[in-house]
Amino acid sequence: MAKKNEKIEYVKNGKRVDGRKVDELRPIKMEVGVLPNADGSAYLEWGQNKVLVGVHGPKEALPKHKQNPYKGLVRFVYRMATFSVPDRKNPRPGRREVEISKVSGEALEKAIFLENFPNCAIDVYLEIFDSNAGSRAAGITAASLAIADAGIPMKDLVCAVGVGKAGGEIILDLNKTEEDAPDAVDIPIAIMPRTKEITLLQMDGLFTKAEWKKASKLAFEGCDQLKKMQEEALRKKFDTAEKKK
Amino acid sequence: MAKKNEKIEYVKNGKRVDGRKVDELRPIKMEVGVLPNADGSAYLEWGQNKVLVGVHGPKEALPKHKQNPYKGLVRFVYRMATFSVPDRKNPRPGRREVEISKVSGEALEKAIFLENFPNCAIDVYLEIFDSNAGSRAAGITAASLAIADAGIPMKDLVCAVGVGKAGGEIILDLNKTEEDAPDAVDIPIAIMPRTKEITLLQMDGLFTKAEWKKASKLAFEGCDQLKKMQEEALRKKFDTAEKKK
Amino acid sequence: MAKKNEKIEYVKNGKRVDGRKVDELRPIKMEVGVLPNADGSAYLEWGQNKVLVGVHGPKEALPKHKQNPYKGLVRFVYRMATFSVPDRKNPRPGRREVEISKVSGEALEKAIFLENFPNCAIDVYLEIFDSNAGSRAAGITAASLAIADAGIPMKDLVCAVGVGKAGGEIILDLNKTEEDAPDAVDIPIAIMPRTKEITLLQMDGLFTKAEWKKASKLAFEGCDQLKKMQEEALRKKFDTAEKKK
Amino acid sequence: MENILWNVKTDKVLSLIKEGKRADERKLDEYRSISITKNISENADGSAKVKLGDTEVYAGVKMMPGTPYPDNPDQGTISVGAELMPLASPEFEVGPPREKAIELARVVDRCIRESKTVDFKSLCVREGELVWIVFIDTYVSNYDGNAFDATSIAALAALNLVQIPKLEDDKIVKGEYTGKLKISKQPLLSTVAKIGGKLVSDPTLVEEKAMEARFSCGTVDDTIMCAFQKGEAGSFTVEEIDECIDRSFKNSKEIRKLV
Amino acid sequence: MENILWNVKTDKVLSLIKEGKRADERKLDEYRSISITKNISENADGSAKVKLGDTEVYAGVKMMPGTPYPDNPDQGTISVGAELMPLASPEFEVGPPREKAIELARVVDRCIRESKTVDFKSLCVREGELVWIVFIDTYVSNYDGNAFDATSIAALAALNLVQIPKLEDDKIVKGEYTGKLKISKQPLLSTVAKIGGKLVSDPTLVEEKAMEARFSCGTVDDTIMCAFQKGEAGSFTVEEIDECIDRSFKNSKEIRKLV
Amino acid sequence: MENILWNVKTDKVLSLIKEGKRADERKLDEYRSISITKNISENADGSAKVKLGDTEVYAGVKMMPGTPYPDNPDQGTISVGAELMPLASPEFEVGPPREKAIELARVVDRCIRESKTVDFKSLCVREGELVWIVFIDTYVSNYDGNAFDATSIAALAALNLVQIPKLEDDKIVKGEYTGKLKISKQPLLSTVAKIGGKLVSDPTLVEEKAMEARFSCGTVDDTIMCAFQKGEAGSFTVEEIDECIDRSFKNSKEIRKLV
Repeated sequence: MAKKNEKIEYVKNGKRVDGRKVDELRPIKMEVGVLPNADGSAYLEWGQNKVLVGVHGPKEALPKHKQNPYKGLVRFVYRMATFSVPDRKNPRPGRREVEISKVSGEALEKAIFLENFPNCAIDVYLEIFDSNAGSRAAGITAASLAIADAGIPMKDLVCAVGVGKAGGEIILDLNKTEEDAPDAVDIPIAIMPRTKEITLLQMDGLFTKAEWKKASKLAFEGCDQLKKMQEEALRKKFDTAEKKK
Repeated sequence: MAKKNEKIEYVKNGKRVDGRKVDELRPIKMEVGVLPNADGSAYLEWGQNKVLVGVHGPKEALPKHKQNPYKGLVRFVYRMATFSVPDRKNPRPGRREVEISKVSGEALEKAIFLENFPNCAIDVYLEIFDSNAGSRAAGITAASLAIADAGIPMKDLVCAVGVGKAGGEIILDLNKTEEDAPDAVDIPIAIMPRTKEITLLQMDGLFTKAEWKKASKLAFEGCDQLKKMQEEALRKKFDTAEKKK
Repeated sequence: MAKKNEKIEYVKNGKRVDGRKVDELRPIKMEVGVLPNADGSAYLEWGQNKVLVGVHGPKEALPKHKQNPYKGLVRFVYRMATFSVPDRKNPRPGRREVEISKVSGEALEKAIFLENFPNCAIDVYLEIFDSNAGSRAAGITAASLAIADAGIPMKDLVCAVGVGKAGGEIILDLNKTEEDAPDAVDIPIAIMPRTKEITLLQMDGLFTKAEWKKASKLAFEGCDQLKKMQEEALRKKFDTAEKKK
Repeated sequence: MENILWNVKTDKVLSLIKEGKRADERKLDEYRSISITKNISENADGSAKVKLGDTEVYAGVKMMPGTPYPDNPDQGTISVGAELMPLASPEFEVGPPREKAIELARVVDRCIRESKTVDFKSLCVREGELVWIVFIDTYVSNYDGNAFDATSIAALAALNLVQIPKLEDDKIVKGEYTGKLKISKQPLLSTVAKIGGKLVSDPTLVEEKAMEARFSCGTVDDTIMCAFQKGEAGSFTVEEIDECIDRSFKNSKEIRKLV
Repeated sequence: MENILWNVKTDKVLSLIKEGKRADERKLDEYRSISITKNISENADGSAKVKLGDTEVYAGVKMMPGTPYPDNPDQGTISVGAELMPLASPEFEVGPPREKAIELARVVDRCIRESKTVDFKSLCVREGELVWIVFIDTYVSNYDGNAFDATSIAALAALNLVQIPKLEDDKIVKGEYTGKLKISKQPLLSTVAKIGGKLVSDPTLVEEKAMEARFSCGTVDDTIMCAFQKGEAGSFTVEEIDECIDRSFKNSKEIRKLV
Repeated sequence: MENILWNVKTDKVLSLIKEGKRADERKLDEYRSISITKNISENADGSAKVKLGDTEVYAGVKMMPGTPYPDNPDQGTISVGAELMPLASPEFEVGPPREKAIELARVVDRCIRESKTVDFKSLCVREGELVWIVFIDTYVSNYDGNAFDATSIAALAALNLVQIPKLEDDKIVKGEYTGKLKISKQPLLSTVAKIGGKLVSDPTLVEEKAMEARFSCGTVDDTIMCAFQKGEAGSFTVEEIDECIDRSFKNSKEIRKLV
């Protein structure tokens, strides 16, 4: 962790603290269909972040009084393993996990043909086993894959990424050192790339509108890259499945 | 707060520490119909105490196995805001709040024609935003108003007041300084004034029967005053409603 | 409590620290039918351990989705009173109590004709009021009596005892001093004596297979003694009931 | 479910009480027999079991060192817990204490606390740093009415037996004691149920099912009261309360001889 | 249960909004009237009640001494709580805060925290040992939509009134204060609902029932933003977000005059 | 719901096992293949993922400074947690650990603790003041039976990799370590299911659905046992237990080579 009073140059000769360009994502690895007992699943490594997602459903939503007769529910559970953070996390879910679960589920709803599944629930369970800034974006990106893997009809994949500021520079996909900058701004954003719709948007820090304009452009570009990786991961699973036949 | 070892004269020349007479209530302000979304509501200031009450119902009692086929239920929730007391209160309800909720609900039941509402519940929610001795009496007095405001048929209003002892004197409506007297006795009491029935009675402290005789007389007199104020508050709301027509 | 570094001879001239022989049980007192409101009950003193058990049922298992249409459920609740241990126990049940409840219930199931009670539950509630090693064995032994007292048909009584090692010696029914030996091994075991079936078996400590052979033999002998006491206690209750007629 | 059976039973109770009679032939102001078993747990610092008719309560006390409240740096305190065990009645559930058990614990706590029978200053070990907390935990193991009085008797009986543990380096030395805890008064609750308009002392479970209201009065001795608690949906007149108070003095005087 | 009634109401809202109109005759970017009552609790160190149309929020602040986080030994902190009171709507339940209330509290917390309006270093009493924790607790007592803005206004109004309690031996001296807490900026949330494809500021309850998505933007002043929060299942285009941001600057500028 | 499907499957398992066969063609005393992935989390002080057939468990260890128990002022301790993730099976629920997960955690804890593979005295930093607590947390991410063995293997594999964090002023210096935690023994659980009267090692989920009883034996090496746990409603004869013990020694010997 960067000492907050230390003077760091967050971009020097076009390179960031970890050698990336301002619009460059950390290394990402995606794998689909990793959990035999889930209807759909994905494992994603994004820099140091490691995310496992499983999807159960669509299935009847219980208890009954929570059912919606017009469309299915997305119930998203985001959790962090005790050992996934620098200090041991309390095993009980905290308020941060509750909020992230809520907005992450909302970020996925629009991409799913929920009207096909009245009275049903789609349960998305996500566990972070290692983290270093950007775990909610990694989670949404992985969850979108797992939902597709479950064969649930979708209008588009959902891609999510962090964008923001460190040392006065607008950069894509902040890592922990950058998030700890004295002037850091962190903006997790989820996008349906085909229609360019934003389904998650949060912000921490002090930011001007001009900076936002620059940052949002970076975010859309990053999500285009992510979508290609997602498609590649789904294709790979499909090819493997074909070969097994 | 009075230091417990300090020698205080709790009644001097017929005047108490805050200038009141022994049988005098603190200044009280009552307002009815303050919450648009509740079926009935009241806001009450009693000395420094500030109480907001809302009533929902009568409505079907759920879960079903809690229903009583012969009469309605009163479900009373007494809560204190974190900032309503000298030290910050834990936001989670404590055992004191649970007990007060129970006895306050019981104090109101007899005044309501509950037999008119089989299988139903009347939910009374009360929040104390500021306090200084006597919040449960203030709460019951306000709740009775809110129930009347909800148009629920009642045999009588319920009035509640604290009565007790400080510095050897039997006094009406103790404030915090008096409650902190070394020999303090605090007796919250709720009364249906028309029939002179006691529906709540608790006591803390050391007291003789002779003292109780004197105290109970003060309490009945205090409740007669309260009833007049309650009726005035209800009339005011009715008048205002009439004028709007 | 024995200091762990102190050199204790756990068996000296054939006698243990409390004067017992290696295969001798502590003094045991059993009484059946002690709780008027329970369908069956028992009170048991075993050395310093004091156990009260009550049984309710068989009755319809609720909530309904927990019902098994083929056989009844045993729901076992093991709890320790706050004052039953050297340090005050937190009134909330801990993980130890949850585990003991689970395995104790499982230890009793095979002895009961549960197939006679589809969709039903047999609730066993047990409270330890005083303890000194061996409370779960005492509890299972007492619970078996209470179930018999409730008139629930059983294939056999269940007897349970602790067996293990202290100071290198294989001994029956360890007390607290023995359980605190540096090399202590504690093996709670439950047996259906007629068919010699083991229905509970746990172990803490370092043990060889040869030692287990010796220990299991001791356990079976101990359970034979326990069964006689259980039968005696049931007979006594039956005789008393007869006399009252 | 069992409503019909209870209705038959409570109808019977009501018709008897209207004639001034009770199912168990007691007078309206009469208590059931009381038996007290002392020292029911060696791990407790004081303990007792009380039977009031078929109502049975176990009580145990543990003294634990703790830090004082900032407001009262020279005082220890007491804490009363009450559990209505699922054992005691098919109506009680497993789980965290419900409002009934919380009310029971708090009323018994107030009766002991306000009587000042335990001198909180005597519980101070080192001002501002270390005081004794006297945990009094009670368990209703068979419920046949009047848990208030039975629990109050059990708590007091256990308290009367408390030995103060020895401290070394501010930690308890297991099994060693420095003397008895001083209990200067004998506060007890005494409860009256109002049934069919009559006042009935020490109600049984079926009487409680028939009662409109309940009033408990704690007394310290023959003249001083230390607690009131009215419960349930019914009401009392002030004359009825006065009668309840008189009975409490009378009945607790008798019970005090047994504790 | 009430679905049919709500459907009728939301259909009405939708058809009005398609014509650029609202049931209460406001313009799409217009706020309801706001009234602020200051000092609603003497026990609080600062407090206020805010009415935004029929949405009502009580807020109170308590400053409490505590130990700093090891990472920031020279800094105090703030904590924001939010409760959707059962009073406020028949749809809210008694019990621990659900995800709606948790989201509300956390977004209001971020808006204040990230604005740096409270200098956490100024909350340090003794580095590594004692700092102030500023507890801002809010209660929605009547819910007619847009709890985010109403709660943010109430929290800021209460914060602006906070007096710092006097400390003696690291304990608070009740009723004595050493001065006002310095609040250097006036951060406020401003929320837009997307309804039938249109952007609608300060939505009422029935408008929220009809909305697809919600976006709140926190602003510190006329040029700096300090928080975003998008909610609900719908989406926004980047152009819509830009429009929401512009409205937030404009609307919060007006509200800032009242706080 | 799925009962009928399970009944068909377990009937099949039972009829196969009566002939000494298994659905996956294993022998009755044979394990599924095991694969171990080390260091699956950089934030953990040691971590591993284990696959036992299709049963998958993540384990991570965090060492945290804490205060010792008064009884053992010169000893640290371990703590084992286990979570049956909702991911792992549609039958597992979100929420606090149920009795199944608690039993799993406690048995794995006892197997490690009683083996004395971690010397608790070596975890002491300053007697009576500061010791290490070794938190071993495990997550079952896909459940196809025999969580006991898979979790025990994962916990041990993670423990074998633990680096001791550097302390400065009694606080952890992030990312710096002073050496490896000494693990002197390799305790492992080995589980046998009794199905149709036969003993079946390393049961799959469908075999567990058909089993009457389960017995797990922890072994430290080729001659010493450190834990027993019998589970489920069925019973074992003492001869069957002896056979289970023999198998545990044999099977754990093989697994020990992989960890």
